[in-house]
Amino acid sequence: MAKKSYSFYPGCSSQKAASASNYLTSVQSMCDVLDVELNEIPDWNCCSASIGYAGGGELPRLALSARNMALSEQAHPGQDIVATCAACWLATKETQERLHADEELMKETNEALAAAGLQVKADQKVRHMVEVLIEDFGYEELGKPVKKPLEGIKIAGYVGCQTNRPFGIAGESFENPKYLDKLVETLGAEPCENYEKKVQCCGGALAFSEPEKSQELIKGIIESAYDNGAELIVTPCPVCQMNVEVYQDQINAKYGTKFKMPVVYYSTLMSVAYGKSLKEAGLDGQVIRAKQLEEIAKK
Amino acid sequence: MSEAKIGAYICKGCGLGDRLDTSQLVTIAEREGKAAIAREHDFLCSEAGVQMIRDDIANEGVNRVVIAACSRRAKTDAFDFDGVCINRTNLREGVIWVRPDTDEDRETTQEMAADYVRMGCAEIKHMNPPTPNEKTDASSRILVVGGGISGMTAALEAARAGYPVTLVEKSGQLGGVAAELVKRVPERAPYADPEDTGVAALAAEIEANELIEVCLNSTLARTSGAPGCFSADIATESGTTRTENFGAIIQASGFKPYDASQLPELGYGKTPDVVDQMGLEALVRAAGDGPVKRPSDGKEVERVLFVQCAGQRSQKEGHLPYCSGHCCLTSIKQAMYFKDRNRDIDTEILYTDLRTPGAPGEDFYRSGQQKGITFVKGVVEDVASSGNGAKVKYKDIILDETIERDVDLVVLATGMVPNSGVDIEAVSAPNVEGAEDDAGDNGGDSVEIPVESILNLTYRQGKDIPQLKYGFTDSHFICFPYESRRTGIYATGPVRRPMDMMSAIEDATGAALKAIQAVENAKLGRAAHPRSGDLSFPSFRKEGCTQCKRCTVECPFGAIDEDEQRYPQFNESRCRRCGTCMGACPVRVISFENYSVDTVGQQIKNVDIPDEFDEKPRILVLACENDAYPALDMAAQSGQQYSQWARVIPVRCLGSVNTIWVTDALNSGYDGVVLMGCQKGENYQCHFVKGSEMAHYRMSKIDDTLSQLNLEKERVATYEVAITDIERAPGLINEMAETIDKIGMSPFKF
Amino acid sequence: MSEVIATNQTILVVGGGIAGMTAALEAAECGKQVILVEKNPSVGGRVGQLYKYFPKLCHPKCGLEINLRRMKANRNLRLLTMTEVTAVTGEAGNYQVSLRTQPRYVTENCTACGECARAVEAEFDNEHNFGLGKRKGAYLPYSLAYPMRYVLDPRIIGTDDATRAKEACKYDAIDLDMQPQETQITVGAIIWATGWRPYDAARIQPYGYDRFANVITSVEFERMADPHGPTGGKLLRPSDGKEAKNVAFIQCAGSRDRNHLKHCSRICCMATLKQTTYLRDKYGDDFKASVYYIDIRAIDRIDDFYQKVRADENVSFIKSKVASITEDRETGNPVLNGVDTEGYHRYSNPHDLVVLAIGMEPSVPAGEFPVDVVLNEEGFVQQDEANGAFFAAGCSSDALDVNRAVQNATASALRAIQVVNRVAGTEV
Amino acid sequence: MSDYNQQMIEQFRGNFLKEVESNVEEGEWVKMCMQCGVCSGSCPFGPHWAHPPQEIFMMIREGEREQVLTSDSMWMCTSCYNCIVRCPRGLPITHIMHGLATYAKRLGLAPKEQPTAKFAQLFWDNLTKTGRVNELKLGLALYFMNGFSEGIKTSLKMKDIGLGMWKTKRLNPMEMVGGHSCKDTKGLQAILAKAQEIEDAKIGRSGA
Repeated sequence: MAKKSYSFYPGCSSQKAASASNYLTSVQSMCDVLDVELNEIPDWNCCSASIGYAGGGELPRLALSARNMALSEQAHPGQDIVATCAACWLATKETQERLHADEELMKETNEALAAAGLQVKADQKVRHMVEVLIEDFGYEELGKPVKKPLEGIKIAGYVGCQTNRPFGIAGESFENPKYLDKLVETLGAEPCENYEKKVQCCGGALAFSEPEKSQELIKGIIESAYDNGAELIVTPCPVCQMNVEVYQDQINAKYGTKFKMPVVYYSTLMSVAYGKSLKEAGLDGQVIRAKQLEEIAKK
Repeated sequence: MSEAKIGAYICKGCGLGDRLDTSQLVTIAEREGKAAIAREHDFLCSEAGVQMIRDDIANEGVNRVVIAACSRRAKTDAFDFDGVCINRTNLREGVIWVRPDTDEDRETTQEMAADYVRMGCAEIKHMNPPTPNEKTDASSRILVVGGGISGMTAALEAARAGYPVTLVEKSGQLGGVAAELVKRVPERAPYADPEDTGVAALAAEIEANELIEVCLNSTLARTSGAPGCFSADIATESGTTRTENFGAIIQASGFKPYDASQLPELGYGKTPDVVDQMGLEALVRAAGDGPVKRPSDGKEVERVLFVQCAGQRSQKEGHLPYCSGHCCLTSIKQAMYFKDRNRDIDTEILYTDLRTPGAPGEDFYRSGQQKGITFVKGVVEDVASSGNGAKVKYKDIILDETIERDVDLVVLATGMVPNSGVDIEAVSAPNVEGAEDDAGDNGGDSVEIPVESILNLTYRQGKDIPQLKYGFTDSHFICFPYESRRTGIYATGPVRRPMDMMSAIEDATGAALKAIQAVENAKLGRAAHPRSGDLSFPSFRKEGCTQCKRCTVECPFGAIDEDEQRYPQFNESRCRRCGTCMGACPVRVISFENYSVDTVGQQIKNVDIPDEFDEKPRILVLACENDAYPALDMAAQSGQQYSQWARVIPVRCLGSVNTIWVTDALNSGYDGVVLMGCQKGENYQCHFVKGSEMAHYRMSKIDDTLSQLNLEKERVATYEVAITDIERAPGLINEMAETIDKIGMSPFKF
Repeated sequence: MSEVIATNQTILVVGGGIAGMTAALEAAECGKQVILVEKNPSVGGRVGQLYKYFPKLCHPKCGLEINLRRMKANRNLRLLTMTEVTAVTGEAGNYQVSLRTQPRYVTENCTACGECARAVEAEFDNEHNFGLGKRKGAYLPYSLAYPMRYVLDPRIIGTDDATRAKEACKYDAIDLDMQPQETQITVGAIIWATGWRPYDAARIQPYGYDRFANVITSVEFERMADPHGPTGGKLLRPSDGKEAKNVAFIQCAGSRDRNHLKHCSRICCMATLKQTTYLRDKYGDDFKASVYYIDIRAIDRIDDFYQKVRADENVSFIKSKVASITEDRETGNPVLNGVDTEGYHRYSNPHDLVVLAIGMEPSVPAGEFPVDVVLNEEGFVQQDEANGAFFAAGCSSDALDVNRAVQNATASALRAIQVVNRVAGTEV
Repeated sequence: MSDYNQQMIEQFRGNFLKEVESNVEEGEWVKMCMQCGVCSGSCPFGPHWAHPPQEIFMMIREGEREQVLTSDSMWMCTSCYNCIVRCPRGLPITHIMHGLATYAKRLGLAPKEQPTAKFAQLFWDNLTKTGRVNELKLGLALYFMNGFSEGIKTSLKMKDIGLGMWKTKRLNPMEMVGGHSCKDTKGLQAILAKAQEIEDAKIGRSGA
């Protein structure tokens, strides 16, 4: 297969030594194998996620994503913009949609961008890495490079919110998307098909400001994973990964549960299955270590 | 009619040959049934079998055909011969399919079949092929009463099909209520904005159509006759009257807006700034293209509140118990009058259930929201004059709060009251028509009904069309919505049921078709629904008649009048051929060529009644051919069984059952009689509306006869049976068999 | 199939449901020549699948029987079953129509004795019961099927079952070599009465019709209530056959929703009210019905039926579009989650069974018409000059209840008659 | 700020619906709600909403300005988009909630001490400073947002997490000094300033 090139928007959490740096590591390893070239958008900025709203109003928020698109258009014309973070993807795609739906808004946005000598057409396709994998490769292709099938591991596919709604992955339903399960199968592991909480919200950004309320949700997400016999949770979203992984001790303390459920990225699974090392797969980034995967990676 | 020559044909197909001794049946047909020709055939409905019968008709002069095979409901296309009487003796669904195929049952099964062959031959002996009484001189002109949207549409649509029309309108102009509207709810996609009412265009088209004659300021002083030959006196205000003949009548007398002054609790009358929907139309018309002014002081309206279901959907005294269907859409339209003038005018619609059905309705609702109309689920608690418009207090059901609003104008969405003339059954309910009373209790009388007649029919049973409920002239309103109880007279528009303009236009177009159909039927002497195409009609022997008038009272369709000597006068094209008159007649002088006291009576007589000690009872089952008989058929199809003692005779309607059949049966040794008719009463399913009810009434009186014969009254049972009673119907027969087991055989066996 | 005689004074009616039958009969009883084509083996359409009608709670088969009798008696009316319209050309007063008739494999010889069905082994989902329960590969579609003739399922052709059926038939009524037939006819006007189909419930994802056994549709519930339906009239929940006594009805399932059908399907509210009476009939006082609704649309005179049901204290009404359904793994009970908007109350209510009052969509989707017609956004046929002598009847024109469908069909019959009368130059 | 509030009250003469339509992100959608309540039932934080979305829409129509804008309900939105995908009328409910929250904050009516409101502001300030979010600073700022002693408690409570993150190189103390940033922060800030200016002008907040 020929090399595929994309205009890449890593997002804040993927930066070095940030909460999802291990995500980026595993994505890069995965992309090496799949011969995907990720061209980082030069000088990209934060998308303001879905929490910046109360600080910046509507237009400033849109302007942030617009700037990223503008830079991408300059640097990587004709390439699709690919984000690995759900929030980044959503914010950018939403901005694109709004700008095209509303000429006025497009005008005002460009007026704002002009302040830094930029202008935006917002005509590059904005995609999530998962879309790229499913649409540009497909499960069969993704299965080919598997060197170490993840045999015997039962994995709950936790899709979460923003990779799923409002856009989601083409052909998948909002209530019961199946692509993570299919991916897990492709890699030789066993999916938990009846995992009820696969699209349950984890509290998102409110995990910071409303920890109790959010952790109540997170508890449900992990509990149901255990109920379905899962040994691992896999997710496509850095916010989900962080929220579901790092608060388990606090939840155990509060609810007397004994959670110790590793939460990894699809890219981690793939890197391991593709025979990458523990480090390359970002497994060293697990706060709760994914022992089975480490075993396989070490083999 | 030439000498009757019976051909009896016994089929051996579908297992009949294996289960029955068909050669014995042939003999019975010949010896007892007096069949000139009797043949058996392996496969009677096959080309060959049918050809055999055709040949006998052509070459042997057979004119009475007994087909002893499957049910009359099967193979109708095969057994379809012209100019002869046909009897379908039901040996398959009626005998072998309802009896077990065992040796001990063989004998009784054969007896069953034998009896049915006897019955078939007996019936056909007394049948004559009906001779169509064609009215070549029948009038094709259609009389439309009422010049509103419904009436105008009906007139125009009938004319477009080539039929001449006379349109009689009470007022001085066409258009009715619609003419008072500024605009109408949209009829065409995208259903976003009010549309022109189209009244002017419609009126112009009517003026221009040379097939349509319009009589304004006119009413019907007198209407007599029957489909094809109605005669109406059209009286003008100026006092002149002229008489004209019509083939059919369409009553489009419309509705009156409910009298809002009965709603003081909603502020009507307290301040002129509370109006009903028609009141608002007037205000908006007065405003022209300018701003709408409030009545009290002419101030421009800036805040208007619409109250849905005003005096509707309520059991309160004087309120309408029903929903008028159009009001939600109308209020949205009226709110748009304001929004389209000035988006800043506050328009609020207070509703409990917003009813905007279908694609047009929901699109229009969305368009209303789009234009900024506010919708609130709420109920008015109080409306008072504030000296500056009206102060409305209402409960917001969503927020569960009471809210006060000062508005310039309150519009009450009041309902429609049908303009259906005299409620003839309320005026003079024949003692037999018990069911109508409950209809009354269900709000029939809570609706004020205008006393002046619309049609002024000279019918024995009254001046106007019978009503169903709340004053609406509806009838079999689900399957056969146009079938009024006055043949050739069709009600359409809001007089039939509450409806908006869009349905009224559909409804009127359909009514025009029915009128045209009535004309065509009359020309050929054909019955209308449900016995469409039936050419038989009742006649009576004047000599025997005692002028008891039961037939004229009981005919569900008011088909029978009285002549000057008080004898019944049958109006053939009004008749639906149900035979209720025949059932009513105590002296049995009424009959049809192919359905009479004899055709059934002789079947009853010709059943073989074994004597008491044979322990072989006989049960006569008189089953309505519309529901009960098909139910028994389908029971057979689905493998149900019933007593070998039963002998089932289909009747046109239980109303046609003459008590003589029951008493004769009991006298001649039958052990039990079961009558099966359709549901009666308010939700009647009887296709002749009152037939089943009449029968039940008559049978309630049979006990005296039984005690005279000193027989147990359990020997006669009358039931309402639905077509779906596939287990129940056979069950009822078996119950009778058990009853007879208990109380013993009839003593009347000879 | 014998040659069909039709002229430009003939009226073609497409669809043998209540609307098509009515249009065909009313026209034929006016003396017009009518051809009625139905794609299924028998006429009756959706009403043939209903247990009772609202608000009279009478039986659709009752009216159907009368219409069948009218049909049998009328020689102006020619019925072609298993037939579809493949193409239409020409204009008002002169249409050329191509028909395709699928093989029934059973001839007029059939006496409906049922021997073939007894002989055949293969079973298939019973479409008359919306797939609840099975039927044989040789079958009579339903008790009132007309023509009263059996059908061979094409899937058994070429199998031993087919030969078994043929051998079982004493009347040589089975012809395994039947082929599809193409017929060309000329007609003056076309009445389009192709009706509606239930919206695909699986697409309403939050309700998990595809995931939870005890979430069914209103049309399925209707079949269950029918004594001659798949459960013999018992209201049993699919997961475990337990009697469903605590039943939730969800209104606007697919209707009034831009994610599904934009329009209001009109009948669903009344259908649900009717179906609550089934529960009372079956269980007396020992049942609970909960109706989750946005607006109850019991339109016009029949609103009194709503008032009657509302007065039943075993039936409760919750103004709420249910947000989601989850399943209680232990009991298999569907749990409805949402908010009662009247005063804001949250609920998570378990029920034995959930009935989705499923919306109606036109059977023939836009783009699949054999000729250009003006449709509205929702895909219903508009009454429009541009349609020439192509008239919609019944639910191809809008979401209608039976009496409105009949009313509309009768009107369409007249519109068609106007055209053929013009053609004939009839002067009365 | 509050004179801005006064100004708006006068401008819209108590017609809150109209105010929302012109001043709140996607506010023109509010009138399209048909009160089915599917949004309220779909929200993961549902039980924590004093007034769920559909009720807020009704309150707006009834002109309950004060109750709506001072409510902390909108601040419960986790941006999960459940309501949006289920709304039968296609209302962008998530954005309307964000819009209402933002608007309330600008009017100075948002509840004081609303944690999400504060966090959102911190997040914004944090990202606009350098163009990228600095999680550590953000985190600490968050913990200390309710005053020093509170902050110590929270940080202690959170320290294990911090530790875990640091061990796994997903958090770097060095971030306190320098850390990630866009190069062209000037340009970015200019863009944001301009955007803010345009928006303020639109919703009558010029100079505010």
